[in-house]
Amino acid sequence: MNLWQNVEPSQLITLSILVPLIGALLVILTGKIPNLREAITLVTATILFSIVLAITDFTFQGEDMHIQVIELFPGLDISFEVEPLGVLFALVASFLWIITSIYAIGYMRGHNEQNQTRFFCCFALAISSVMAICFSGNLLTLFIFYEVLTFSTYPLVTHAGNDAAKKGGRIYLGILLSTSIAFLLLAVLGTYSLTGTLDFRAGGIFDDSHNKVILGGLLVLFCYGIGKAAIMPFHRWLPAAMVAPTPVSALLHAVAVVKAGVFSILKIVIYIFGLEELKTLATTDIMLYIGAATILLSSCIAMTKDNLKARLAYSTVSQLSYIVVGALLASSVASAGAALHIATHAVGKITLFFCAGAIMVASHKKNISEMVGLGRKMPITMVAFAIGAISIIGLPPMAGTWSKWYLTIGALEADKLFIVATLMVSSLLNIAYLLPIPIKAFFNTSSGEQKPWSWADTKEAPLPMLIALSVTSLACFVLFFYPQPLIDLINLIPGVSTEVEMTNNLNGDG
Amino acid sequence: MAELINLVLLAMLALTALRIIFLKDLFAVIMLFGIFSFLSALIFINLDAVDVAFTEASVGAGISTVLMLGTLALTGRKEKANSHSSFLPLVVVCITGAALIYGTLDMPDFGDPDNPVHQHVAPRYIEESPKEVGLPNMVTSVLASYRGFDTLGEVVVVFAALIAVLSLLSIRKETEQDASESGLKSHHVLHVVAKLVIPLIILFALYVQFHGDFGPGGGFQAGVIAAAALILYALVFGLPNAFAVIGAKFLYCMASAGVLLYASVGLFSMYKGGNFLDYNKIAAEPLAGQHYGIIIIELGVGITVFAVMLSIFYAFSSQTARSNIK
Amino acid sequence: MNFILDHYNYWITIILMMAGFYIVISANNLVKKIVGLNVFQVSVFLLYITMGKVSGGTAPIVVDGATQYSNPLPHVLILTAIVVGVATTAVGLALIVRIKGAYGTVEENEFKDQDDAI
Amino acid sequence: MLEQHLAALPILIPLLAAPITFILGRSWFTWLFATSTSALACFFSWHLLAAALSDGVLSYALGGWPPPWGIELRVDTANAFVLLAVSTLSTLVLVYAKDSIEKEIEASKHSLFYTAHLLCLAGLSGMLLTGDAFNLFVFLEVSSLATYTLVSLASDRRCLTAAFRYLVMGTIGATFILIGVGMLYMMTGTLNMLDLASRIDVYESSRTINTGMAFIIVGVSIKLALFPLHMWLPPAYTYAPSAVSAFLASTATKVAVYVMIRFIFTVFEVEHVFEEMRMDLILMVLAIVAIFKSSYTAIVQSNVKTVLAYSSVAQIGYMILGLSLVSVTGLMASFIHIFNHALMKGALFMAVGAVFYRVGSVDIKAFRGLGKQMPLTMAAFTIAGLSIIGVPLTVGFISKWYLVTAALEQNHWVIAALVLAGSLLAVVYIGRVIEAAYFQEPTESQAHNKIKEVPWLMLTPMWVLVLANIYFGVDTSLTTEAANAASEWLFQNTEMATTRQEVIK
Repeated sequence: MNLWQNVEPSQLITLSILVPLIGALLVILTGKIPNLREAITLVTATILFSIVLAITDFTFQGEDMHIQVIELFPGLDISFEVEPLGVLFALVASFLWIITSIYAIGYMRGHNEQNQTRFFCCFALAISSVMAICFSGNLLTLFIFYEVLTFSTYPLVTHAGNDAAKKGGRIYLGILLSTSIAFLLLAVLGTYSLTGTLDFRAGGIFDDSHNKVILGGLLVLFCYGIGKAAIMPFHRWLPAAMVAPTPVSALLHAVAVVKAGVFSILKIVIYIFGLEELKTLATTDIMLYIGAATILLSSCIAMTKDNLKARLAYSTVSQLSYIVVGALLASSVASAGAALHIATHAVGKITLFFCAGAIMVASHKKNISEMVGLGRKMPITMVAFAIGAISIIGLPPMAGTWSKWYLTIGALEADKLFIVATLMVSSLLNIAYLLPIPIKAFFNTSSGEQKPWSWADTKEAPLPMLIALSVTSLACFVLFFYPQPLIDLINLIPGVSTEVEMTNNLNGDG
Repeated sequence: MAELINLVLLAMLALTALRIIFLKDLFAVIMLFGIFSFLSALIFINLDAVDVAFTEASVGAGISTVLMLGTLALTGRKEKANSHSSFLPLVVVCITGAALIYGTLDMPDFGDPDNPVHQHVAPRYIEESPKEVGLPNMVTSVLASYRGFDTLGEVVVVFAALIAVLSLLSIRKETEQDASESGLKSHHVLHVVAKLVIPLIILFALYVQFHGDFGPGGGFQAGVIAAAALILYALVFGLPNAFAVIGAKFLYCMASAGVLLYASVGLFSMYKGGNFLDYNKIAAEPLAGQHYGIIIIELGVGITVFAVMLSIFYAFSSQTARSNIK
Repeated sequence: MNFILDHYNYWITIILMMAGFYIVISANNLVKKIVGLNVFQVSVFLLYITMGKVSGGTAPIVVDGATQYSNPLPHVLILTAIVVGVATTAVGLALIVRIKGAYGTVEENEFKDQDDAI
Repeated sequence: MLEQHLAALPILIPLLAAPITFILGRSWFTWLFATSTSALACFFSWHLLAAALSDGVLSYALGGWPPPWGIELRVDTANAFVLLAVSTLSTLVLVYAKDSIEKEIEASKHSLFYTAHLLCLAGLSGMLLTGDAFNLFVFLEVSSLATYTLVSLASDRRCLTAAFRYLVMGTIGATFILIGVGMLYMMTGTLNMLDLASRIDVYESSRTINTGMAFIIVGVSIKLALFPLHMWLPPAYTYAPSAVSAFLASTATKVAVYVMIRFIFTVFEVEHVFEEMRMDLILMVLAIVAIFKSSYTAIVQSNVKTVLAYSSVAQIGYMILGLSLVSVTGLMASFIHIFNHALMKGALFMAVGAVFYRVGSVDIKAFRGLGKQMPLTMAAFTIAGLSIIGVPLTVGFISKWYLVTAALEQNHWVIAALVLAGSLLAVVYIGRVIEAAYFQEPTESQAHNKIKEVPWLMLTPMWVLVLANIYFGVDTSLTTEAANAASEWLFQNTEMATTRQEVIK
């Protein structure tokens, strides 16, 4: 299965960043011939996924992969290093890129969107910077590509070019850029001036010799500086960015961009602060409660939204804070849960977004109130929506179960009952705002008259979109039954483990 | 006695300056400024700075005043009532003045030969320059040799002023009909006197130019005086006639040539293996080298200053002439 | 008393400087500003020449019998500064002539009003 | 033979070329001549920097008279580094100017433009290299007179009032410097900077020396447009021809910043200026106020050149902030920002000039829809704008990085946060222009007449600068090495620096 056996393992990192970049260039060159352009996107995505698989393989073999690109400041390089958490994120992102590309082809053509070349080009650029974030070897590299990601996705958000898109884009760029420059850069520089290094190290680079108050301040700066994690009150950009075409919302705002945010937080918590150090900080608890508040509040806001994408957006805000909370619980199980949630939430939420886009293309409906009875017209889409919703809620037999399970155990382990309660209440809220949509679509009819259902009534989305959303909803199942590879990967992360609990539970469930 | 003259002159100077502040008639202001300049030239003489006095009288009092009057002819001589408050400027001035007074408290006594100014660098100029450079006028030695690079910069400043004035005011040749308008054709006495005086002025300019090594004078003063001769000619016989004597294009070439002449001495000394402007190297004997070098660079200075001053005058007066025709 | 006599020259030059400086920053008429600038600079020249004076000295030109000479260096500096000053004055005046042509006035508040009106 | 005169060549070449350019008159050959002399000066300043990096200090006695009797040119890494930026920018601007001034300056005055430009270059080089306090004043005046000329060459009548205001302020500044130098001379009897430094020690607490120092700092502050003495700068940069704005914004104020650094660090004792006079506090406060007040003013302007002009005032604030931190890193940040800011502001003003060339206006309304019509120009503007903001992989990021590092070294967390908050304001004022270019429909009149991209002779220098923005944002070895050597050298002799360094470590 490993196509890249002959390549020097470290060079795979370079390849994983360069392949989408070359893909972007080729997309521009072949912009005149749409079929070729799309073929290139798909081929690039597949190659990238195979590269990431190879990297995963080497990671399991314990191969040490790192490269240094250039020395930006004396003693500080742009460098890349493979570690398990990044591999996990890279796997998710590169796999979903293939699916999203298939979906996007159907969507963009079905919608007759303008500037498709720019769209596919920026898409590839964004993936390239996500890969760079995944494998970043120090905080500087992470910061740089974090910014690159913001800029490369900006044209995607404002793709429609109308006033709403511009407004959304302004909020998007404004919040992400401001927080990253004002807080994140300060935190990075503060870390550098305290420790003299920015490398990610197992167990963190801070130790007891550093002033706890400053470290606490740094934690807050990091949490808010990574605006992509959408912790309240800096979450406004996410709903605003939903003006983008649905494939963008799907990949970038359910997977790449937002996950880059929480991934960064998780990585900083594990490799910069270290879980042990984190426990001693006063602000950890404060941020934890802010995260919990974000979970609950945004779930509540989600309920009030009638626009489907807006509701999903607030749902994402809420789910992202699960990961933040998981990271800040500072327990190894909770961190494992958080890491797993990156993957499980990704497949679940992308399914939901795919469905939203499919509904938009096929029946031009944006609002939930108009979707009553839609199950008859779009059965496949709506079934997929139900699967995705159940996964997000965290019910078996869907992938979301595992991550919520570990998060709850982590909260119990850390003796934070408040968080446990929050997680439970949040699940109920999830049910309240997600499940009614498929239920009403299937069991209510708009006109009220009962007609026997027939295939003739169906008016499904284009085939590529259906394929895509079927694959992701299938993935929700698969990850429930075979989470083992991902869990193995997570267990490779230093200081993070699902060991004891996992064996118990698997036995119990099996 | 010298101290007393000094005190009186300084007091007069202060009175003149204060009068300038409050006068609204700009013509009077400029005349007072001319007086101010001459008074300060007198003080310079009293303080042994004969070269400076000479320059101040010819450049400061002479050319500046002429240019100001030329401007005034175009802009009107009355200053309008000043509406904005003079409070802030007063505060700024008081603070600056207070700072300066504070600075004087530690200043060395006036005229004391033991002052640090007279100790470190100056003694060498006074004692060695007649031997090293070979000129009795130490000011010229320092100006042209020790600090020759400053003087090159100064010539370039003058040249830059020409560029600036030309970019703002263009010189145009008047046509024959306009020629009758300018000049003072009917004043025969003036014509006769001017014809007599102008050659003398030019002769004096040449004297100042080449006698600068021994007494007060040098390229700057000579250039200005020679320019003054032609300015007088232009005033009396009209601008077109002056153009006929020395055209604007020729003046531009002269201005550039002067700077280049100066610099070429430096380049020649570089060619001979010395540093830039090292006159010792240009001739076999260092002293002779110094002598040649200084004569040539003073000539460069004189040519440039003459050309620039005359061009600036042309530029201003051709504006005046044009506005008169309008 | 001695202190006052020793510093009298400095103080008068400072008063002159400030008079010139005041004219520059308070005058509304541009020609007067330039006059002020000149007064300011000439006063600074006086400061330099004052410090170059040696009591009982003569002008720094070698004469038989003279033993004390005044310091020639300030004279050289001021020679340069005077020429620089006249160059600046010429440029300033040329600008005034052009401003008069473009705005029809050389009063600062009047052309400011015209600029604001655009 | 040229090796021996390396220090003098960057001044002499443009100085000699200026009168020749003037005589050559109006032809394309004039342009070629001016550009190639500037390029030659650039070539030699490159050599000079290399020599300074390898040999340390170069001294050149003009006229063969040893200092302090003669005038000395004194080259170290610091001024060679700034000189390189100045001469490079001058060359690029001259390349750019050929087409640009066609639209903005009357044809009959083109040779005057080139002459004034070369004079300005000579003056700035002289200010940088000279080791003599009075010679500095002379070259300051050379460059100033040339600058007033350049500003007044534009066709808009407001350039005249701008130039006049600049002239009055500039002359006051120069006269202040003259007063200050006079006071120093009065107490020490010398004008050579190195000699001054050693003799000032003796009179350390003299009130005359302190006053002289204050006057020099105030005079230089006027020249470098330190808030609140910056009032001359925005109109001058706004109404000057675009090529001139590009040149002045990227060089003139930087040279003045260098002069300030030179006076504070080599002539006066750092210890004296900062520890006893508490100048660092004053400068720091002024710098921070400059950053915020000017950035805010930039946000509310509608003329894009005014926006950039106020942005320059704010960026000067960053440079002064760096030096007010009194550490090797802080000074290094200042030097790096001097160099980097030249790259970004040069590119920005060139891009705006290109817009003026095609559209005939630099109001923000004129930028509407230009993203499509002039893609290369607006892409250049965008990248250089991102650099001003301080986005990673551009030079702006490098500057900010060192500045904040320097602030954090001394635990000035608030200052570090303020510096970064200042960049947010830059996001707004640059963002407004970019948004107009890419997201707003062109006005009707613009939509009708087809707007094309500018000639390649304008695009090339613009893009050279843009690529330099990226190149030096990634490969920082040259800038860091030179800036580090420069600030180390400036701190070498001062005890305080060493003690401070020990505290930091």
